Amino acid sequence: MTTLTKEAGAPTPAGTGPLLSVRDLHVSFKTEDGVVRAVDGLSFDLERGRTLGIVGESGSGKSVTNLTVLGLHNPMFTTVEGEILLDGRELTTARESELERLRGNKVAMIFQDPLTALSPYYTVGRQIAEPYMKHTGASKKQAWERAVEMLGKVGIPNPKERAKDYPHQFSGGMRQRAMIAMALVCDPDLLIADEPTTALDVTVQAQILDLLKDLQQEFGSGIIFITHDLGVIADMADDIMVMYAGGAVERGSTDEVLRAPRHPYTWGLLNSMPRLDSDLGAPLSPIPGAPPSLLNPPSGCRFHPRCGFQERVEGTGRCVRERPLLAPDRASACHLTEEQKRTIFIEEIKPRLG
Amino acid sequence: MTSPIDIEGGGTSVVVDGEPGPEAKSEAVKLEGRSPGQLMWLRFKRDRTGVISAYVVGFFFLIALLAPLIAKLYGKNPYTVYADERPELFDSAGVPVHPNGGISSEFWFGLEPGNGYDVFTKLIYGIRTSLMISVAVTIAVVITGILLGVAAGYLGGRTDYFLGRVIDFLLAFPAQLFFIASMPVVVSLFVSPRDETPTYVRVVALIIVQWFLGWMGLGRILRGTALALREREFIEAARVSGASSWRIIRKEILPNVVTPLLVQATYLLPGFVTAEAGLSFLGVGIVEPTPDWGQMFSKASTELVMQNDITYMFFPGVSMIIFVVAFNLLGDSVRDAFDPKTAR
Amino acid sequence: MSRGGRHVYSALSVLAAGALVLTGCSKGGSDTGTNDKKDQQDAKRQQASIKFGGTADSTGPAAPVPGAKSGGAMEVLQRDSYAHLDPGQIYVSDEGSLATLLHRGLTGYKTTSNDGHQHEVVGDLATDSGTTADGGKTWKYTLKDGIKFQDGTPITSKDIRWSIERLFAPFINQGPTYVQQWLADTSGATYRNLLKDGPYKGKHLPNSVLETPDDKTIVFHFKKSHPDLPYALAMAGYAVVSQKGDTKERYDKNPVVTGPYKIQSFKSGKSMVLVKNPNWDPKTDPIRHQYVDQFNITFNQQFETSTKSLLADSGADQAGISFNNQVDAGNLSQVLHDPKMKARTVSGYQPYVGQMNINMSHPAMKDKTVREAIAYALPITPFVRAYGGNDAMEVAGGLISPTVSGYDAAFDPWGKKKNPGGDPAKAKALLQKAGKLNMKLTFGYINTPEGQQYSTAMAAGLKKAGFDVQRQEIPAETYYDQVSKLNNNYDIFHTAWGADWPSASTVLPPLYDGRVIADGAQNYSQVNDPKINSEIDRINTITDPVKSAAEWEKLDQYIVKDVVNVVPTAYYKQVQIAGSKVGGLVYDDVIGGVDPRRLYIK
Amino acid sequence: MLRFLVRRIIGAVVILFLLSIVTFVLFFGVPRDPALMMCGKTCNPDAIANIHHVLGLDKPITEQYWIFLHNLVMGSNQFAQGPCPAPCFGYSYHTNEQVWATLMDRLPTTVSLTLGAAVCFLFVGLGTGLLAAWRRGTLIDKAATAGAMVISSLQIYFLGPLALAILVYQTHWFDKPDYTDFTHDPVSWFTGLIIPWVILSTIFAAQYTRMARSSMIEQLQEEHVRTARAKGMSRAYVFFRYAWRGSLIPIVTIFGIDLGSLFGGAIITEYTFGLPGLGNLAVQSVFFSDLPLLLGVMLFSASMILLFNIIVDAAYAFIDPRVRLS
Repeated sequence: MTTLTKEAGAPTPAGTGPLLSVRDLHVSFKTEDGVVRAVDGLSFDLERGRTLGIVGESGSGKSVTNLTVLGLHNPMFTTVEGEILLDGRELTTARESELERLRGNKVAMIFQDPLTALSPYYTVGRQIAEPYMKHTGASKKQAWERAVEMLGKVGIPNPKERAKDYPHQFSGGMRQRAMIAMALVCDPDLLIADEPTTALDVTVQAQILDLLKDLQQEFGSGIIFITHDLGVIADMADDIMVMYAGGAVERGSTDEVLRAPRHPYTWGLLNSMPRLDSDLGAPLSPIPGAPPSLLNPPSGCRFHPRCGFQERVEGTGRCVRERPLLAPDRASACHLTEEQKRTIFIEEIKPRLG
Repeated sequence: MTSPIDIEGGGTSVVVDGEPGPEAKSEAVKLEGRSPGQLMWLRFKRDRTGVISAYVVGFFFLIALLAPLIAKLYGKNPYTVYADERPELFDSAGVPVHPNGGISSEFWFGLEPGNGYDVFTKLIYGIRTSLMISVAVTIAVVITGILLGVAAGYLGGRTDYFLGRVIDFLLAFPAQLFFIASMPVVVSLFVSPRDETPTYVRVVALIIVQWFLGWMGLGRILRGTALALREREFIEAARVSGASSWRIIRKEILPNVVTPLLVQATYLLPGFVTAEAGLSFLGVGIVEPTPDWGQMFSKASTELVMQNDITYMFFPGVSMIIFVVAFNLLGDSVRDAFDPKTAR
Repeated sequence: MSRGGRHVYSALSVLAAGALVLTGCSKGGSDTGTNDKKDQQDAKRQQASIKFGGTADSTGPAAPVPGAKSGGAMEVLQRDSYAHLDPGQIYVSDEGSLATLLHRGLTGYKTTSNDGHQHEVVGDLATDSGTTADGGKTWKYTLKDGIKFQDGTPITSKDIRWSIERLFAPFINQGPTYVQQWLADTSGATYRNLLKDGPYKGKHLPNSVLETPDDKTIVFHFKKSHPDLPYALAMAGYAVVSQKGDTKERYDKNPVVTGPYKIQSFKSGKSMVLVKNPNWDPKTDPIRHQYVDQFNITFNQQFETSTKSLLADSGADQAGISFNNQVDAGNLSQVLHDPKMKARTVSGYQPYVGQMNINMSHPAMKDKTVREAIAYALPITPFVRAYGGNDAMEVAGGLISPTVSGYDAAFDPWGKKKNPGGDPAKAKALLQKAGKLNMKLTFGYINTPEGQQYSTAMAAGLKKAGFDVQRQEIPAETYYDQVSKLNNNYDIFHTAWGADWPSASTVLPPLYDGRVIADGAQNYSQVNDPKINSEIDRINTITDPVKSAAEWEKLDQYIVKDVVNVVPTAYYKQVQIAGSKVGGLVYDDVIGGVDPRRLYIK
Repeated sequence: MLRFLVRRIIGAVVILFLLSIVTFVLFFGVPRDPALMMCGKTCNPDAIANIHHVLGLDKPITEQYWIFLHNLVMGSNQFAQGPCPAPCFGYSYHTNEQVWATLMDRLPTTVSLTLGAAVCFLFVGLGTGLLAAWRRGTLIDKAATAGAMVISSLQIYFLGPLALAILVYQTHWFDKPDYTDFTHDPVSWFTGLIIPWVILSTIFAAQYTRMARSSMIEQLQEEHVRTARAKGMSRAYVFFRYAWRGSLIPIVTIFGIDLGSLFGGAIITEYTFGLPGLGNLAVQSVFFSDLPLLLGVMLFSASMILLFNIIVDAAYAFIDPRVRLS
């Protein structure tokens, strides 16, 4: 069994490359209705100690990407192509036993709904202690103490007693704290938080986000933060990747993406957000149309059926014919020129945002 | 105070899409522009097992429907006592003397030990009787399930409580024992013991008895569905807009329970077929000479058959296995077509 | 087991068999057509005429069974547990067989041959079979010396009187009622009015009816002549009950016995052990033996099980037997075709005769030509088939069974023995002659699997002859009640009747005497023919049983051939088997099964 | 727990009470008369009236019912056949045996049949179901699924006689099934029941295979199971600790229902094999219009169903900590 030290898990030039590097990832499912291309050519990097926010509608492939990182997809119905490198180690071809050693250890995950994500049949303490025992070889007693310690760390009052409780005896926020304790019990390098606050009410949401930030300070993990809530992402993330229909459409630092978005989809997202200081009468403008079917995705730019800026692109029907590529670093996958993007945002979008 | 968004400042966080859910399971969304019924039909048509099963089941219903015609073409009927018509084919106890149950080019499925009925016509008429009864029970159960289940779920309160207790009570009945105990009673409700019991009386009695203890499962499911629907916004809206309960049930609830109803009915029917056969097997259902699937099993389990030539057994046995398997597969397919998420 | 039905009770046995063992009574067996020889042999078997014995015949001990040895325990495999042990409640065959070992009455049947076919009625507790000076109105019996109950108390005429009087009590409702009715000179159940609560409230029958002048003498006074009393008193139902030991209803489980064996233990539904009764004195008993030390009876042995055990012939089952179980239909042909096994079997007739009644009260049935058409048309094969083929049923000619005194094997007026399938052509011609072609004929049938089977086929046969047959089902357990109602709907319906004693006096008068037509009576065909009535009266006064047997047979032929109110269908047969160490194995025609009294262990 | 039991038992008693009324009414709805069957050869209206009186059938139905209830709770010394301690269902019309004694006499057969078969079908059925779920999508899974589909569609009234015909009548390899008391002769007990066990458990096992498989697969898609995998727990651990625990609820529910109804008398099985258990007793009581016996069997069977309902509900509390008994 591997140890939890970071050095041991990094045979490649350690600490130099990104913690997680995803290259040209394709994930598709076989369903009864046909093949669903859930992720279609996705690439991104995550550095240690940084937080990457992934935004997008349901079905845009955010969660699938991250389940694939952990190898939790069902191998019978799923095809994975491309590279996922964790500390330089290739995960798509890794053996199951190797993945098992990584999961909960180097890579941990926090799920959206802590009520369904925690087993109702076992105590919270046991569920936290389990991965610790497995990955560190600790005794039952040690693992239990560790679980109690972790519960204390995530702010559960009287952790000694509460560890013996079952998840249904916890409140929603406490459950999510327990979930976080479970994820961090082995000091993971990479923490994937899949909409960790969506199921919580707003006050608790803030507490959890604060907790996550504090813990990141303490443990130095890299975090992938998945959400469709732009407010949350602004608070949490260092970088943002916007996903649409299985691919990334815009990438950049949080500041850049939120202040000067360059993709019509991102504009749409921002547009559809209500604001406290806007006029009461001002209507929200949701993105027209519905998310595309990934069984039979639109040709060219996946967003073109819902995009209001197609005709400004040079070359008629280019959006329909040609899929725009996403350049590395700060970039957006759109056929509009950089100049157009900037002017359209400043002249047409920003005023509407107020 | 939450999520201070630095760009615009002071905006509350927003949920981009209404209903968050696991992305992988959203195929339904992708077949946009089609009604649920069309979607179901499309999915069903793609399910080869389901389609084959549907053909097999259809074949059985066709046989049942056309039994008199088939028998006419074949030139025999299930009532001719060949043991007396053609005594040379039988011994004195009524066992066909030729091997394999007397199968020949003349009697395709052989002859029934005992009175020597023609097995082929007896089987197709038997399927006809059994299916007729089971379809009637299913229809009765579905109607009762809708009426009582939806009433309990939608009206709630005292009605719901009362119906719930009734269901509890009926579920505690030893069902089979109740069937055999009540069959003579129900038969006697229709005829005085002095008169002939026409076959249809036994048929009606079988339908009533099975219906009486058959509707609770469906009733519970529909109650659950109606209960859930009652809380939904569009029902709320209809209620606020002053629609009557009856109208809401008819226009809003019923269309929404069609799915579970169809799935359940597909599972119920083969159950009723086997239960009806069980009663006839025990001797309280359909009796000789009326052809019936279960009555054939009863005949097949006599020593006359078991001791001498078991060929006869296989005709009701194998045909029923095929029917039940096909119907169950069909049921699975219908369920999957409606609700592709369910694991199989 | 009793197939068909002697009365309501037997109809139920059939039903019970159907319910308890799926296959218990549902026939089977493929006779291969080589059984004709056996059938002819059986045809020769018949009851020789029975006479009433005097003092010499009635003196014990019984003639020893050739080769018999004493000692050993015999295993008895029975299907049904005994429901009744109180003599007053015993009527059916299972308990009747057992009663031959336990109970004694004033008279009994002595076998005068070693094959079970010849009998005479002798005095059992009494010194002779009874004496009458006035043609059967007054009967006098004298008790033997040295007869005792199992507890050692001597049997006196008071006990006999008690035994008769208690039959009038309401709780006695299963046994025969002949003597009660004769004493009260009435039919039906009104005899109970003679002594409403039996002797239990201190009342007794007047001396003008039943007289016990001293401890040894009993005198029966009847208003009418009843020459059959010696027969009647030989029934287990009239065996003696201890006045001192009478526990009323509870006597049924634990009777005080008088026979060669007493009950050591009885676990109802499980087992019973019979051991020798030391207070039985062989010198007083001309009928019974006491060879076996002990009978171990186990119940719930289905026909298949008992047959299988006895066929296997190993261990304790070598000395195994069943008093009443038959060889099951499934094993029958195998057993009969293997000479080694066949040697261990006995076969014979049950006392029942099946008959198709034609309802004479229906106007349409009053036409004799129509009745003749029915008689010609009716196929017997369906009936034989439904109950297991030629091994289980034999096509009948007359109404008197081969086990009854007076049977005539040659009588076959409708050619059924030759052509059991019926003669639809002849019938159709008759029907045409009567101008009744396609007349409606309502056929009431018993709703058992067998009844459903044979009635369907019989109806098909009758249809061929030009009848428009309407089958009506009748629930099995009320079958006999329904068909014995005067205003029933049925033109034809099948019944079976067994003689209570081997004289046609228990067959023809109850079934065909036109003056006993009543709701619930057994004149099912409701025939009221002056000649039948007068003949019954005439023959009933004949005190010589041999002479009367011949006269009954003549009446039988008149009824079947000339009145045609009934069509005989079949005689019920059975085969029984025992282990290889069982000696004295005899099929007794009167008992209708193995004779338990003669058994010994080789 | 105690309060739960008390409440449930009261509920069960109410249901049994109602059921006894229904049975009573049902019986009097039948146009048959037990007296006709006890009447003997020389039956006539007087004799029938007499039997009615002896059996108490001449009293009004409400009074008869009241007597029945009274005897059930208090026992009775009023019976001609002898004393009848509580729970007294009276004496059978047909056999004159105490009904309760008859039930207890038949019970071992039914219990032997049920328990033996239950052990078989639980192990075989669940084992196959788990294997199929574990190897989901493989040939094993497909074979098990298809096999279970076909076998569970078989009927005992076909499979039973078929087995009898082949194994008993045609080849004589086995004796006809019969019940021997275990304490009397364990070997005969086993050999006499082996065919019914195998046949009954084959059909049930197939149903349990299907149920275990689909229930496991459903559980394996639960989010908390995914969480456990994400924690790095091995597939086997997750399978047997997490998914299995969740699958227990439906399995225990169905198992309880099955046991309850089997203990109340496996009618068709016992009838097919001619086993002298409660199921056959039930058929018998119906055919003989034996009211005391019918009531006895009916209430006994229903009690079994209700008892196992309570046991199942209590079992939920042990399986699922969320369930609180109150």
